[in-house]
Amino acid sequence: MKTLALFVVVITGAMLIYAGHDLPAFGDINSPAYQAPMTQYFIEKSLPESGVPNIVTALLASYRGYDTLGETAVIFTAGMAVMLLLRRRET
Amino acid sequence: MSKIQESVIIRTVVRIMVPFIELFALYVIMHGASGPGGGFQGGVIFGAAIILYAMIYGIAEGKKKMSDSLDRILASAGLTIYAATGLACIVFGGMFLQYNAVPLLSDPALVSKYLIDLVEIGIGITVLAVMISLFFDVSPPESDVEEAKE
Amino acid sequence: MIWILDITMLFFLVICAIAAISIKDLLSAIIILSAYSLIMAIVWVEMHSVDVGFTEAAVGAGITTVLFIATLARTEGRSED
Amino acid sequence: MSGVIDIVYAEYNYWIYVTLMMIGFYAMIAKKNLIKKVIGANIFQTAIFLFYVSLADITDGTAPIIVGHGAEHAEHVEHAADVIYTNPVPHCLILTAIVVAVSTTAVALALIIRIYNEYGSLDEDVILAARRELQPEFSEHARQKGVAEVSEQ
Repeated sequence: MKTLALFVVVITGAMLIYAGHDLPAFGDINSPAYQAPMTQYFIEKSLPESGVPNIVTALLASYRGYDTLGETAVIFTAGMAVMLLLRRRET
Repeated sequence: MSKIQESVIIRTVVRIMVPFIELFALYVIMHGASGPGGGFQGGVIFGAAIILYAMIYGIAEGKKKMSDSLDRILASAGLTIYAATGLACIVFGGMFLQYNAVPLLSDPALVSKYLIDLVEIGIGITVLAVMISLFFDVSPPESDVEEAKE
Repeated sequence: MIWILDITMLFFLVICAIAAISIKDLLSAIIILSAYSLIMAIVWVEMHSVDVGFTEAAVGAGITTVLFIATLARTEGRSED
Repeated sequence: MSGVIDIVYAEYNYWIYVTLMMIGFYAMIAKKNLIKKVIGANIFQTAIFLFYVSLADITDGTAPIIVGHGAEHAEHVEHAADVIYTNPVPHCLILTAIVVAVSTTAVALALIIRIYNEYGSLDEDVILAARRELQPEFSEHARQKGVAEVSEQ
């Protein structure tokens, strides 16, 4: 079992490192993710549109508001799930 | 009661530290718009303060600070604040969570800023309540610990 | 990005990860996981990702460790592998 | 020689993330203890976060907080146009993912506590053996027999 696991892990890791050659270099300013129009739009327009200097907060609470609402619901659900699993009945 | 819980130094330091950690958590939540920070971090730090208190003074003392019913109310209240902020934008004629549609101030960006702060407070309340309830649920019940010692 | 600091911290990360999964005492493994989270937070702040580093320092090194140790108090502390 | 150093400089972060991810993956597959598996899952998640944050980093960039906002920082405003900000989008994704990660960890630990209360062990083999004894239809033989019956029909 351990040998098999090691084999699987090494093969997967080698494939991922091979695929890493196609990624943009670390710290490259010309990487496609940075030069994408949406990224440049967020950096330029988030302060005038949302009035918040921290771009990450503006993204989190304003542009991706639906996502954050769902995430808060995920935390709430996790709390409820642990409560259902572990809390003893108050009799 | 374990040895570390009987130490006078630890008990005193924890009692002095807890209000300051809570104050720092509120600062982190309110400062999230203009610097690093935000609802999640602030909520987790606030929760950690009460968890620290409950670890040293016992779960029963901790539950006096944050009872189960208060915990449940806070966890739902935070989510309700968030959703109500989104619905208020619909009431004023915008889309869900379209902050700048609310015509409260002259500058739409300023309205957006204050509503983002409100949303962060909602996230913070939910996160702190859920983190505290997670700790209270996962930690061993005090009666079991006493039995195991005897 | 200060790349000497970066490489040192990444090296510590790998050591911490290997130690965390190979040690037999579960309490030690959890404390090493907490150190791993804290080093990861340093790496992220040094990569200019202040919000993520802050969150990891609060969540990964704080709450997750407390939850793990509370679980350990209700179960057993030794592992066979 | 300088070509090799360039490649190492450009990619060492990806190598480290693959190494960490595979350490976590190995722990999830090969370790028998359930808490060790959760620790492996945590390492796996953090490695993926490291990958995203490395993609976002820009050399000579600064944290994505707008410089020169507000009147008290007026002396910085003239330089504000020259500042390069790192990519904020992956940071936002990872901020969401970290909090979801702690939620999944908490639920996994709650399930582990219930399993320990039921079977008295954290070892995967012991739990599976106890389960086979409790429910004979769960055993390998019965399952294969069921498959054979289905294939005959």
